[in-house]
Amino acid sequence: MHNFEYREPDTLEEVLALLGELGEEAKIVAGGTALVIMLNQRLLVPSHLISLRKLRDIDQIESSDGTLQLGALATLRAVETSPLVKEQSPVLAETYAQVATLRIRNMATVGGSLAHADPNQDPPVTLMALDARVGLASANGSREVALDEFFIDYYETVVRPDELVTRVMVPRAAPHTGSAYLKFLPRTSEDYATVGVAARVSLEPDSGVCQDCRLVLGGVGATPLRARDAEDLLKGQKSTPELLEAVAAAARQLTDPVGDSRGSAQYKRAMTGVFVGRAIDQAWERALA
Amino acid sequence: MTYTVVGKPLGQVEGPAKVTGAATFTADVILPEMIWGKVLRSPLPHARIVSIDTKAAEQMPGVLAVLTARDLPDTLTGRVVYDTPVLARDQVRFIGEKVAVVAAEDPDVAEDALALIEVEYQELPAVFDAEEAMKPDAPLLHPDYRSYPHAPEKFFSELPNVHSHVTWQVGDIEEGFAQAQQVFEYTFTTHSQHQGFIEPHASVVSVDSEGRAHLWISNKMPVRAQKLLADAVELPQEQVVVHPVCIGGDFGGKGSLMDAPLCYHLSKRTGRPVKMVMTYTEELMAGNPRHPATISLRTGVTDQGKVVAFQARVVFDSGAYAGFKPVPIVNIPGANSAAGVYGTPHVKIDAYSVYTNCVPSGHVRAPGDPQVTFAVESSMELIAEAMGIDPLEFRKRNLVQDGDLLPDGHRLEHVRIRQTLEAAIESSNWGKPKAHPHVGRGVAASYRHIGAGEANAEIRLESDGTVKVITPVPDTGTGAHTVLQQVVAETWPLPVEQVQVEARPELFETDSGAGASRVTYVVGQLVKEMTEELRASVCRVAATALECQAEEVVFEDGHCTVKGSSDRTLTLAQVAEAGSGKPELSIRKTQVNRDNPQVTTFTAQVVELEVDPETGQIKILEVVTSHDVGTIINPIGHRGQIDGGLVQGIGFGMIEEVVMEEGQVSTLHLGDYKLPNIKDIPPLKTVLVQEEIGPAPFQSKAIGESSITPIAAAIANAVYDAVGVRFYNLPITAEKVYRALRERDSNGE
Amino acid sequence: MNFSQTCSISAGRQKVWDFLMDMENVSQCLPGVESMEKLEEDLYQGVYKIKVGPIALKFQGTLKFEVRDEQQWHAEMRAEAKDRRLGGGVRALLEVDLTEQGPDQTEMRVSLESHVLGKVGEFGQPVMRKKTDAILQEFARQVSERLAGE
Amino acid sequence: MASEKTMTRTIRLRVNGKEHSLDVPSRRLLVDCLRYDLGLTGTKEGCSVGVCGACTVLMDGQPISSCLALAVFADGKEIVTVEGIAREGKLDRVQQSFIDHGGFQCGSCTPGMVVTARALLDANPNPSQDEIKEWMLGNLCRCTGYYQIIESIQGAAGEASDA
Repeated sequence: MHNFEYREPDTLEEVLALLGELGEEAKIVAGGTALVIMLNQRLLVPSHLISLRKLRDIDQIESSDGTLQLGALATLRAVETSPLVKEQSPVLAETYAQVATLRIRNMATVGGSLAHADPNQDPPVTLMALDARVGLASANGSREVALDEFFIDYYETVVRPDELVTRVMVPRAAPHTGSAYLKFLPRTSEDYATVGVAARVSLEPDSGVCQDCRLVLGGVGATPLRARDAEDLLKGQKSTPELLEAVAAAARQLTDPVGDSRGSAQYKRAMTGVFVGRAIDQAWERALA
Repeated sequence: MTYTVVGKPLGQVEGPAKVTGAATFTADVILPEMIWGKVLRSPLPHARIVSIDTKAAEQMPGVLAVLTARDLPDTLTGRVVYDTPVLARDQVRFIGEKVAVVAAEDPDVAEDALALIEVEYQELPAVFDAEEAMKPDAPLLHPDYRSYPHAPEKFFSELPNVHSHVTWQVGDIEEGFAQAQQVFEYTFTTHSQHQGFIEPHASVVSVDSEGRAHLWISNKMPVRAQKLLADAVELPQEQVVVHPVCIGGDFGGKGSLMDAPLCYHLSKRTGRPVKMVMTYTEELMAGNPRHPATISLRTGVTDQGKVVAFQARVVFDSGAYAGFKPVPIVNIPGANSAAGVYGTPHVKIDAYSVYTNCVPSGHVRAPGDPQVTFAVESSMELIAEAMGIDPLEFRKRNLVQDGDLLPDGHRLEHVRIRQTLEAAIESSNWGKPKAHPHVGRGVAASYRHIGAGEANAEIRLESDGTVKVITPVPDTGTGAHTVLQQVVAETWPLPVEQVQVEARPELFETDSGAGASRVTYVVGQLVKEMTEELRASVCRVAATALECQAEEVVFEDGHCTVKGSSDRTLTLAQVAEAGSGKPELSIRKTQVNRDNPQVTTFTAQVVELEVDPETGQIKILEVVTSHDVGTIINPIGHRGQIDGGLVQGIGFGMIEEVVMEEGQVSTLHLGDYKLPNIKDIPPLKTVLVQEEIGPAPFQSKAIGESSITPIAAAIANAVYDAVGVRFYNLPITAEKVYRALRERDSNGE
Repeated sequence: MNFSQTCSISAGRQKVWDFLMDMENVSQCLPGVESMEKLEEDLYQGVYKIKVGPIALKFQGTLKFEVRDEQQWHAEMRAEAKDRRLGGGVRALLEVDLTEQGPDQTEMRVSLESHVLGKVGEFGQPVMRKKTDAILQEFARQVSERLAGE
Repeated sequence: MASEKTMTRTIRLRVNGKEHSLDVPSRRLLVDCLRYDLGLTGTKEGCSVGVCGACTVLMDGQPISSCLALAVFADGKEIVTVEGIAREGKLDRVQQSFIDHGGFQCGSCTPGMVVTARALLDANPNPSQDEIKEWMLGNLCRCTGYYQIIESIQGAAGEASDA
């Protein structure tokens, strides 16, 4: 690892002031699971690390007016095991539980995993399907960004160098809504997803048709991909094998995967279709329950 | 036979140290004033080194030495053939080859300095495929290989880049094919697998004021390492002192010097002890993974379904150097089991080991066996199907029998393949209805020799009355020391606690170390004989003290007593005192077993699995592993070898691959090179077909390199049974199954 | 890693050729070129920046015209550069072939063989591949836009 | 890139119940701090990327990868390493069970296994086989094939830590 200066401010204000001062020369570190590897591999050589580890009160998991609020410093494990999350959004707890291993989930944080913007991660896919929003703060104020406008490219987000992710807000789902996240692991049971698919389906109780839906694809593009065309095909419809085939085809169309040791680009594209169908089926079933 | 200590599930003698963190592995060795070495590796697969500028690195604060080949003696090293430079001299031959080394106070500083070394390369044409490398116009990696020390002249070849061509034969292959009515030809390929030990290679060297090199090294053959280091750095062998350490997993891969010569040169230069620990990335780009192989089979069969001729051409990708191969043929001995568990009268096997600009390959548990077994056990099914014979029946018609000659020259005794195979079938769901469509079952079988080699030991009665066995064989995790403890305790008999085993490689001058499924056999047998000898000496000393005949002395609860008079008794500590100074109470011996015993071991496995036809994903529902075993000395250790080898074999068959593209490894950490984890293991039934026949002590046999071998073939055969697609290469990944299914569907309809 | 892009440009072959033979134009069309200066005939030195998420690479090195074969409408450029901060490097060969499709229409095929060395080459291969492909695409787009616009 | 001086910080931490205050370079990994600054070499480094689990330690009671943590992260924290599992020379039930059931061979994954298994049994004294697998998922072992590790943990289940 190269040499850097480690700063560990006690308050959010100090963090933001430092960020404003150091800008791109500094990297923020929270859990460190992704950053420390890149430092160790010498892929990153920042002059400063600004640690969030002494900050208090931004690791809370709360609910207000039906909106789930995940503090940026909440660990993935805290979300996975939170009774509140399990009650309000079981799919979110299920998704966080599928990330890497217990050790990583004990270290990695909600905010860090979004800011890192690795397109192969699990939580952003589900969060996007749940219409999550991200709270950002800088010395000059704060703002909110919808998660489906948050990611720009591989490992790139709209977060400015002087900004910090402070929280994630997940609205309560409408009644008669079911959600699912499926992670395809063809190699070993602990890996990045070859494909991850999150589906959220809201049904009209009387007709049983899909009133609203979200379909988000992970690991098959530069960012998690929201498959809007596929969603449109599903809206107002009942689930049939033919429809699901068309939805899967629309989703496949959107993908632009990178081939790697988890599968070639063609395979990832093909598997997107398979898991879109399976995720919708599961979400649909849950919506009926 | 009934035994009191043999057969007991004793925990490893190293257990308390290992579960508390007290056990010392090489990387745990911390010496006063110790510094760290880090290497700069070649980014190119084949190039001439034009210049190396180390000035800036040398001037960096905290840097104590920077060395290139120009600073070292012009030596080559290797486990048998010396073909590998300590640092690349003039030329690099693979991506990851060591070019320069830095020593610094701190490993981070050493890494900082590496970035300041400027190397100018001139690229040379490279070859990345063994078959291509054998063609007439291929670039030559080692034009001078015939002059390398210990290059086996007998196996030289005229083919480009082939450094060893070995032929094994039984009968007359032409005659065999003349007898055959049908001839079948198939080609299979297998890939590179890393040993996957959790401890990466580490070395520590401290050169003392008398110029002696003290060596700590993750090497399972420490006495050999002493000789190799001495040669590599041009020291007399007795100037190298190897200190014992625990080895954090071997699986065949830890027999080389790795960074030890560099530690020596840095230590000599700086006057400080030097430690080098490879990162796992270095392991994956420059370790010594399993040889990729291309296996072409030609099988002659009579109309009655009898295999009469079997010819195999096996091409191993040796990578850029052959120095990781530990056998005198400098080839992969497992190739001689390419004819499988069949008693084919006419066999010819040609194995070529070929230089390429890839990562140098080395030995991995049962070297060569999983590769050729995948080929032969797939081909048996293909042939059976083509001839309309049930594959199991076809196998049974051709099984090897007592008195058959193996290609390696062994005439077999006590062959129990039939029982082993039948036990596997009977314990599985073979022939029963299947729970789901796309469920398949596959079987495969293999054999493994019990290894030969040289054993050394010292055994003595200590003053506290314990019997101590001193061995040069280190603990690599297999429980060898526990087995030796049990052998001594049983032979004597003594309570196990009264027997201690200690690894002291520095006390011996030669030894084969651990490996090749040899330790229980060659070391166990020697220690058993020495135990009897020491016991006789103890009896004589005790008899004098007890005033009786030596024959009258008996051992009970660790005491020696005059037979029939329980009041006339001595503790062993008292005997030791009485015999103090007597040379016969400390025995030291060497024994060489040149040949593998005629008795071998057989394995048969049945895999039941389910394929998801939409994704190609394979889920193993059950594995039955059946083993031909003798007396089991330690059931915990014995089972551990079966379980661990099996999961490693599943990794080889469907999960693991060191992926290389033009010599560049892309699976460079354990997040990309995946090892099977605790959730990936299948339900397992182990069947032991036991008979007290074996060459090792108490009629025991080897087990360490058995279960890894047939599993990949059994998986391939089960996938075929499940979905009807046949695989000619490994690993069988979900994606390959998916593609094969799509291809079949698009061709078929 | 090998890449190729083919595009159709609304300009005559000679015009496209002349445009591409001017390194000034090439460097303007290649996203990431920060500076480019001529050292001698057909030899340039420059700085090239590329960002893969948080990893910012700054390559310094040379670009050399190795082949200008106007008869075959074929050119080759070789780039060799290093990143000093991360201790990595890149070696690349860019080939351009032009085919006449009409008096004012030319097909341009660019192919790139590149080797990313060092840490980024080791750990970032899949994403680097994607990035390089995007750069080549952008290069082809820029060339055809600039020429069509004239 | 290579700065002239290494930046250091003073950290205070409790390791296996003992207070330490030490100056560490800001780039020092926790695994190296434990092994080389404090001499606790029981914790092993395997993969260096948080995958293999050999470097597992407990930070405030939770298993973490000490190869992914900077030493400065441990400031003010309570760390337990494998050396802190046995108490007063007496092996913990988990440790004894790993010996009795063959839960290790070479021993290089064992420190991480023991620490992780101890944390499991503290959180869930009677885990099911699936719960064991889920919890231990991130600890790789190449020797045993895991079957005897599962049995070792089952063998130690049922009671709280002896300590």
